[in-house]
This record gives sequence, C-alpha cells and structure tokens, in this order.
Amino acid sequence: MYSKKVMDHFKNPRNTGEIEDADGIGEVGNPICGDIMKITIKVKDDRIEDIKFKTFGCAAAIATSSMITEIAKGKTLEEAKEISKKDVSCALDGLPPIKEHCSNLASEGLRKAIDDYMMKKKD
Amino acid sequence: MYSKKVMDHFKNPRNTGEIEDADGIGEVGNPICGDIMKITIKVKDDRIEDIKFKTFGCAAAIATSSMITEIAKGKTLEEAKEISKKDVSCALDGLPPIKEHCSNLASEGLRKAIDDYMMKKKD
Amino acid sequence: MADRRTIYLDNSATTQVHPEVKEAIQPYLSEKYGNPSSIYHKGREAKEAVEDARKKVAALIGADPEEIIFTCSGTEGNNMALKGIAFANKDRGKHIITTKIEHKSILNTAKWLEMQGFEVTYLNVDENGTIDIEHLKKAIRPDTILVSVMFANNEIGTIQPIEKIRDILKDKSIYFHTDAVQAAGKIDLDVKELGIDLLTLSGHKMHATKGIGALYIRKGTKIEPILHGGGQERSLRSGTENVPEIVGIGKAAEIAKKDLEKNRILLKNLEKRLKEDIFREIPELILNGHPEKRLPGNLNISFKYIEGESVVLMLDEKGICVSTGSACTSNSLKPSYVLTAMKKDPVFMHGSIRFSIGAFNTEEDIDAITKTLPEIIKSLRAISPLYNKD
Amino acid sequence: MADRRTIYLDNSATTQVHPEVKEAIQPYLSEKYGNPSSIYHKGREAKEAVEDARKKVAALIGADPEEIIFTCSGTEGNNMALKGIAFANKDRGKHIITTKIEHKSILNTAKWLEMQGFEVTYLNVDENGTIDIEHLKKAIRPDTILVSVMFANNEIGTIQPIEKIRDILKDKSIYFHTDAVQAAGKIDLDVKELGIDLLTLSGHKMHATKGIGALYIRKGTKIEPILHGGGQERSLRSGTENVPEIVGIGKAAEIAKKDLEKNRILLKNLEKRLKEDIFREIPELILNGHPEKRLPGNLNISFKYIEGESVVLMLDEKGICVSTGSACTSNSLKPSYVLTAMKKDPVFMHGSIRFSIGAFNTEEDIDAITKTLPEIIKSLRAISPLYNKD
Ligand SMILES: Cc1ncc(COP(=O)(O)O)c(C=O)c1O
Ligand SMILES: Cc1ncc(COP(=O)(O)O)c(C=O)c1O
Repeated sequence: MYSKKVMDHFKNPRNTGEIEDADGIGEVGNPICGDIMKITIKVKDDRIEDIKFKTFGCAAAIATSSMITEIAKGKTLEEAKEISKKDVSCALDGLPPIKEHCSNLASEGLRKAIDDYMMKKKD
Repeated sequence: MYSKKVMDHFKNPRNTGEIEDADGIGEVGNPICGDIMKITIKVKDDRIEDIKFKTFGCAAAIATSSMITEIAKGKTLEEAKEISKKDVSCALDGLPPIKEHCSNLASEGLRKAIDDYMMKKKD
Repeated sequence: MADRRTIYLDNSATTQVHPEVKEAIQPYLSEKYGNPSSIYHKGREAKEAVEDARKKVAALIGADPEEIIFTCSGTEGNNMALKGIAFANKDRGKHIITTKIEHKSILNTAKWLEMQGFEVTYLNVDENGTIDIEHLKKAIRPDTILVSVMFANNEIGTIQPIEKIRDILKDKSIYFHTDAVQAAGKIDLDVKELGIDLLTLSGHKMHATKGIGALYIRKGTKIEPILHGGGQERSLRSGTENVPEIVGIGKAAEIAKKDLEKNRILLKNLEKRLKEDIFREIPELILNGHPEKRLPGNLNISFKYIEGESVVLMLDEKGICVSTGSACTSNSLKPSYVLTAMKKDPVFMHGSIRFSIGAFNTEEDIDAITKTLPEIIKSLRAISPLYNKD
Repeated sequence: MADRRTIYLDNSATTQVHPEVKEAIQPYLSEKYGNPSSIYHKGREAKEAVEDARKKVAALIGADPEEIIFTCSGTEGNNMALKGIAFANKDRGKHIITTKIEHKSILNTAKWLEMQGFEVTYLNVDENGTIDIEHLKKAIRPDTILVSVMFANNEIGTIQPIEKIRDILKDKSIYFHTDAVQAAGKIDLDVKELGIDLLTLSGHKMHATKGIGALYIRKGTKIEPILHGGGQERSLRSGTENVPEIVGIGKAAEIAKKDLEKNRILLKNLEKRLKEDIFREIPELILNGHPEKRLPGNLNISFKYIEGESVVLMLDEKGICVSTGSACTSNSLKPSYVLTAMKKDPVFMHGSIRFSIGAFNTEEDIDAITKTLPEIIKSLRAISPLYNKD
C-alpha cells in the first residue's frame, strides 16, 4: 500500500520534536479528523535553519511531516512557502489516493509556521 | 435418490413386453408429460394369470410398472383393482417426492386393463 | 463404487479441478490466510494474490483488470448483471431483452424483475437454437436498457451470433450482457472486439472450483451492487474475498488461455468421434442444436422412443456420467424449455442426452460409450410402448 | 517476510483454516468433483457431502438441517436476511429495526432498503456498546417486520442481550435476525432457546475458508431469495453449491462445537493475560466495549494521543498482525462508527486497536506483544503533539 520511502520516513521520522525557542510555530488539523501536526522553525537570514515536527496521525501523516522538514531545511522562506503537497507526495514516491490529503496537512503546517514567524517579526 | 428396490426394478424390470392375445389392455399417460405405460393382462377364473408392461418414462416410471405387475400377478381382479399407488411406492421402499406421481400411472394403467377386460367380457 | 473408473462426460454441468489449480489454491488454505482488506503483510499478500488473479481472468477475455469483479458463481454474475443494470438505469427505461433459452439464473432473475415493474422481451430461437435476429431488431424500444444473450447454450451448445447483436446495438445506449459461462475458456473471445459491456464467467465450468465466478463490467457502466457491505471489489461487491478460489480461477483462466487452441482441437476431435460412433451404432436419432456453430465438445442427441433419465441412470451403472439437459433441471419433470423453444417434437424431447466433453477426456472414454450405449438404448426401446408402434 | 514468524492476533478479521478443514476439503478439489444436482454417482456423492455438512452446521446452533442454507459469506447472509424478509413481508409492513453498530453488511443493506421505500430505526447503544433496550421497546411499531441485532460486535466484542430481545419480541409477529458471524463457534448458542428466526454465519471467522457462509432460517419463515436461478438450496439460494467449502464449514462447525468450552477458556485466559500485561506496561489506556459481556479473545484498547494505523504498521514490522476496528474500514479515514455511537472522545477513538485472539494463539504470542508494544506506543507518543500538551 505505502511506498518504501513512506515506510522509511514513517519508521524513522526525521526532525521530530519541538524547537524550544522557535521563531515560528504552525499547528494544523484537528483531533476529530485524526490528523494533527505541529511544526516549529528556527529562522536565520531568511532561511530555515532548523525545523522540527510532531504529528498525531496515520503513517502517511507522519511520513509527509518528516519529508517536508527534510525538504524545507536550509531553504529560504520564499522557497519553503512554495513547497506544494505535490512536491511532498512525489518525494515520497506517491501516496495511496485515500491518503493524498495528508500531504496537504504538511505543506499547510509549514506555511503556517512561516506566517507565524513573519507576523512575529512585524511586531 | 432412488431406493435399492427402485433401482433393482429399473435395471431388471419384471414382466416386460406385450401379451399377444391379451384379455385386457390398459394405456395411460401421454408423450408430452413424458410417461406412457401400456399394460396387457391375461385373465383366467377372474384371476390375473399373466401380465406384461411396456413403459416410456423415467426410472421411477419403469420401476413402478415392473412392481405393479409383480404385485398383481395371481391376484383376483377384485384384489388387483384395489392396488393403490401407495402400495406400489411402499413395495419399492418409497419414491422421491417429485416422482410420486409415477406410481399413480402404474395403478391407473392396471385398472384400465381390468376395465378393458370387463368391457370386452360384457360384449 | 470407489474403485470403479468414472468416465465423465458432463463437463457442461461441472468440471474437474485442474491439478495446477488445486496446487495454486493450497497456500491459501494454510499459511496465506490473510484478509485482503488488512493493511499488514498477511493482508497485503492476500490482496496481491487477488489482484494477480484479476489480471489473469481479464486477460482471458481481453478486459482490463479493473473491469473484473469476483463473484461466487455464474448465477451471482447473471443476477448482478440484470438486477444491477436494471436498478441503476431504471430512470432511463424499464425494458430488458433476453432469450427464451437462457440459463435459469437469467430467466428467473428476469421474471423477478418483471415483478418489480420491469418489462422483459424473451427472444425466439429457430430450430437450431439460434436467436431470431429480426425479433431482436423489432424488440428494441426507446426504453430498452439491456440486452442479455448467452454466448453459447449449456444444453445444446449453440453459439449465438454475438457480432450481429453488437452491430445492431452499436450507437444505441443499450447495455449488452452475455452469459459466457459455457463459452469462456473454450472459445476465443474478446469483449472489446465484440462490443460486450458485461460478461459472466463461472469457475467450475473451466476447471476451477465451484463457488467462484467473475463478472466483467466495462469501464463507465452504470451498475448497482447486489451485495451491500464492507465495500470490497471497489464497492461493487461486498464480502470478504474468497482468496483461495479467486487464486484458483486466476490459474484456471491462465491455463485456459494457454491451452485454448489445443483443447479446441481435442474437444472437436472427440466430439466428432463420439457423434460418428453413436450415429453409426444407433438408429433413429436427432442431433439437437446447431450443426456447426456449436460449443466444441457438446453433443446433444435425442434417442427416439425412450426417456433421458433412464439412459443417464443406465450409463451411471457402467460408471459413465452424462446428463439430460442441464444439471439444474434434472429434478424437474417438464421437458427442457430449451428444446421446447426450438419447437422439437415433444415425444423426442424427453429422450435427449447431453454429452459434454472436457479437456481431461480421452479417446478411450469415447470408446467406452460406444461400447455401452447401443445395448442400453436397445433395452429401453424394447420396453417402450412408443417404439412398437412404428 | 517469508521466514519471519507471524504472530496473528486479528482473528476477528479472518482466521487460519483449521488443518482438519483443509484436509476435509481436499477430495472435493480432486476426485469428488461432481455437481450435487447431477443424478449419477458423482453427483450423489457431492450431494451427500453437502447434506452432511448441513447437519453439522445445524448442530452448532441447535437448528434443524433443513433450516440451514449455504451462502458465500456473512455479507450474503446479512443481505439475504434483510432483503429477503423485507421483500417477502412488505405487505405486512415496511419498518425494520437494527442498531447503529452493526457490521457494514447490515448497515449498507438497511440503507439500500431505505432507498426502496422501507423505514429503518437504528438503535442507540450505551458507552459499553450494549443496545438501549428501552429504545427498542419504543421503536417497535405495528408495521415492524424485522429486528436485526448482532450477537456480538466485531470491533469491541460486546455481546448483546439476546434473551431480552427475545422476550420483547415474544408474541409479536416480528422476525428476529441476528448476525452471529463473530459469536458462532465462540459462544454456546441455541437458536430455539433464544427465539431467533434468522442467524448469519461466516466460515472464515471460524477456521473454515473465505467464501462460505450459512444462513439459518427458521421453518415457516416467509423469505424471498436474493440469488435467482437453478433452484438449489430448496430454491432459496441458487447457484452451483461450493461443495469443497461447504464440506469445510461443516468440518469447522463440528470442531467448533467439540472444542467450544476448551477454546473459550483458552481465549479468556490469553485475553486476560494480554489485558493485564498491556495495562501494567502502558499508561493512559481506555478499554473499549463491555467489561464483562464480551467475546472471548476480543480486546479493544484506545492508546491515548496516538493514531491506530501507525500502531498497526509498527507492529507489522515486528510480524504482529492486529487491526484498528474492522478490516473493512481500515481504508477509511473516518473514526470508527461503532466507537462514535458509543460516544467516545474523538481524540481517543483514533487510537483504538483491536486484538482478537484465536484458537491457534499461545502465551508466547501474548508475550511477544507485551515485549514489543510499549516501545512502539512510547515512540509514537514522543512525536505526538497531543501528548506534550498534558
Ligand atoms: C450458461 C450458464 N449460465 C449460468 C450458469 C450458472 O453458473 P453457476 O453454476 O456457477 O451458478 C450455468 C451453469 O449451471 C450455465 O451453464
Ligand atoms: C459481525 C460481522 N458480520 C458480517 C461480516 C461479514 O462477513 P464476510 O466477511 O463473510 O462477508 C463480518 C466480517 O467481516 C462481521 O464481523
């Protein structure tokens, strides 16, 4: 059902946890749907210097979370904001149709974290 | 499906054929139903001295024909007329429900042959 | 009975399971017991086996794998084709066309649909059992939603003019279903070429097991399920998949495809031998069904003046299995409705015997019949009141 | 994957075929290939095997053999019970009562019947998954023709108060159907004693094969077939009989009856061990289902703050097979409708895991889980944003 890449990221998720003094925090999903994701980022020179996630959800939700942190790390905020759900699912060699929505969650979470950073910077 | 007795009378039917100078002839059934029986009898002193049958039909039809000739042989006409379809099917250790009607044919055929004899005698 | 050699010539009733099919089934009766809906390895293994079988069945009839759903019998396939199309398309029309000589699983389903407010036209057939094409043309109405004509008849083996039906239905929005239970694996057929929208298969008629079948449903066909539940088979047919028998029918389809031409020749040859032998040895016969356009291996003969069941039971005493018409009606008293539709003489309808040859038959089997049958026919005619009258 | 030892604790999804069942099936995959409708010896041999199996299935539930018909699945049995009773009794009324926690093969059939003009009441359940008996009493109407309540639930194992339902329905002309797919062979049950009119069984849940089931229909019940055709199974269920699998379910029923008490104790013991181990080793759990009135061997536990599929796949990596709820819904995103009906906290519904122990499980299997599971739960909680919030 799941690709090898998905299973790898599910079994060995990268960048898990929470950055204590995060510059940006993104939380998406809700417990009724069964998927919740929290992304924390550390930004330096408009680049994502560090990124961590926590995810409550199925294997696909965990794998997409893990994958997006890998993709985003080191990217500029502009670049990171452009990461689409397609990018994530492609990087994972695809997702089962019924799980496609999970990649949505990941890119949304990242975008929220970046927005949060921007908001805070403005203040 | 069929009892051993039925199979025995089907495989080795008794009293088959036609009596050339029969005293009574009984024909019943029709080809559309798929069962036709012809019984010929020879009568002496109001007794069935000889009896033969020919039957077009299924194994049950052949076995009941055979059985009724065995039962009737040597009986008085009065006794022979009383042979019921029940008597025939019992003597065969029963028939499958769907084939019960076959025993009807046999007793009817015999009665017709006896009636035929009576009629001829009157003339 | 145990050590008596059986000579089985009733392959239209059911067939022997092919040894390779039996073999293929075994792991699914032991270590490969997973439920295909389960996401862990045991489940995925079962799922893969099911999908592999689907490909093989699809390949046999030129379909795409997604167009095959597994059923539990030819009967279920026929029920689903008729009811599923009827219910899903009743807004477009409530008229269905089929024939007078379909298998009971079509006829009784059609009758049930009539009780639910559908209208059914039953096409006539000629004396060879071929449908009346003109009758079909005339029967089509604006509200006709489905035409169901069997590929080949189970009793008399007559093959229907499927191409002609395709040509008539072309450009019409009428679904075309065919019951290919008898034809599949015996006749090279391609659903795409023949314009078929739905096609019924049954495992046990093609050397798989009893209890498994398949229904081909062309992509885009509007159809309702008849078994509702957990949503298996893309929600078209619920119920935990019969994994062992699905694997079996997959194997059987693969073998049938590979051996099709070889078996066709074998069956045709044995059929010819049997026919020539019987016609040489026994007088007063009628060959039922189409003289050429017939299923290889099928031979339906009326033995005048005698009744079929007696012949079947007498042959059974010698270890030979044949039947009168279809197995389903062997408990019925009425003469075959197929022969009736062909307007055969009722006296001779009762004496019809179907010999159906399969891939496991040999010349010795045929010879055993040639040796046994004439004596039996003679003895039954000797006690027939009809025979004397001639 | 091949040489990894599988620890299978998903016996509510499907079970291993009992070796004696496999054995019993074999002759019907080779020399005993006759069609039960055929009148010659090969046919009679098959027919006898079917009737013998019918007796054994009947004996398991206290029915008469003539009250058993064979189906291809629990799904078919449930479809037939509901549709067959509904269509045959619609003149008397069009109201049906069932529950919110039935298997999909009941719920989706009920929904289909609603589209055909029937009315269905879905009974509420309490937090243990037991139906609300007062709701049942109130739901009964003069036009109620059928009450269908499952014997034991497949997800949470809760056993329903069948006697109470019987008492309520006594003297009412309402048919009582129960889906005993999970209960049969695990719980001693007698249809006569329990006033049951129809009861559904499935082979693959009781160590027979996938693709076979049975429906008990009390003598005198007015019911329509759902598969029309050749008139097999006393015209109630057409289609050539799945002889090998019928023989198999017969054998399985015989074994289940013989081993019932032995297996009940085994399952209860293993269940207790597993429950105690898990509750000792892992904090923050919820036991779903009735604390006592539950299927032996069923354990449904919510692991707070994590999601079930992840647990299933992590366990799968260690060769352990368990599931989240029912196998059928494992592809669905929605939380279990059973737990939803029990008004469980949605956050915890997603983390429910069903362990279902079978007759082939051992203490070692349980110990393997106890060894593996705590680490998995810990690692998943470690990356859960919900866990931190506590
Ligand atoms: C032409 C035809 N259609 C349908 C069927 C029914 O198939 P099954 O026996 O698998 O239910 C048969 C066999 O009996 C058949 O010969
Ligand atoms: C309670 C219940 N009813 C019905 C079914 C359906 O049975 P089957 O898988 O044989 O179609 C199942 C199993 O999935 C079940 O657990």
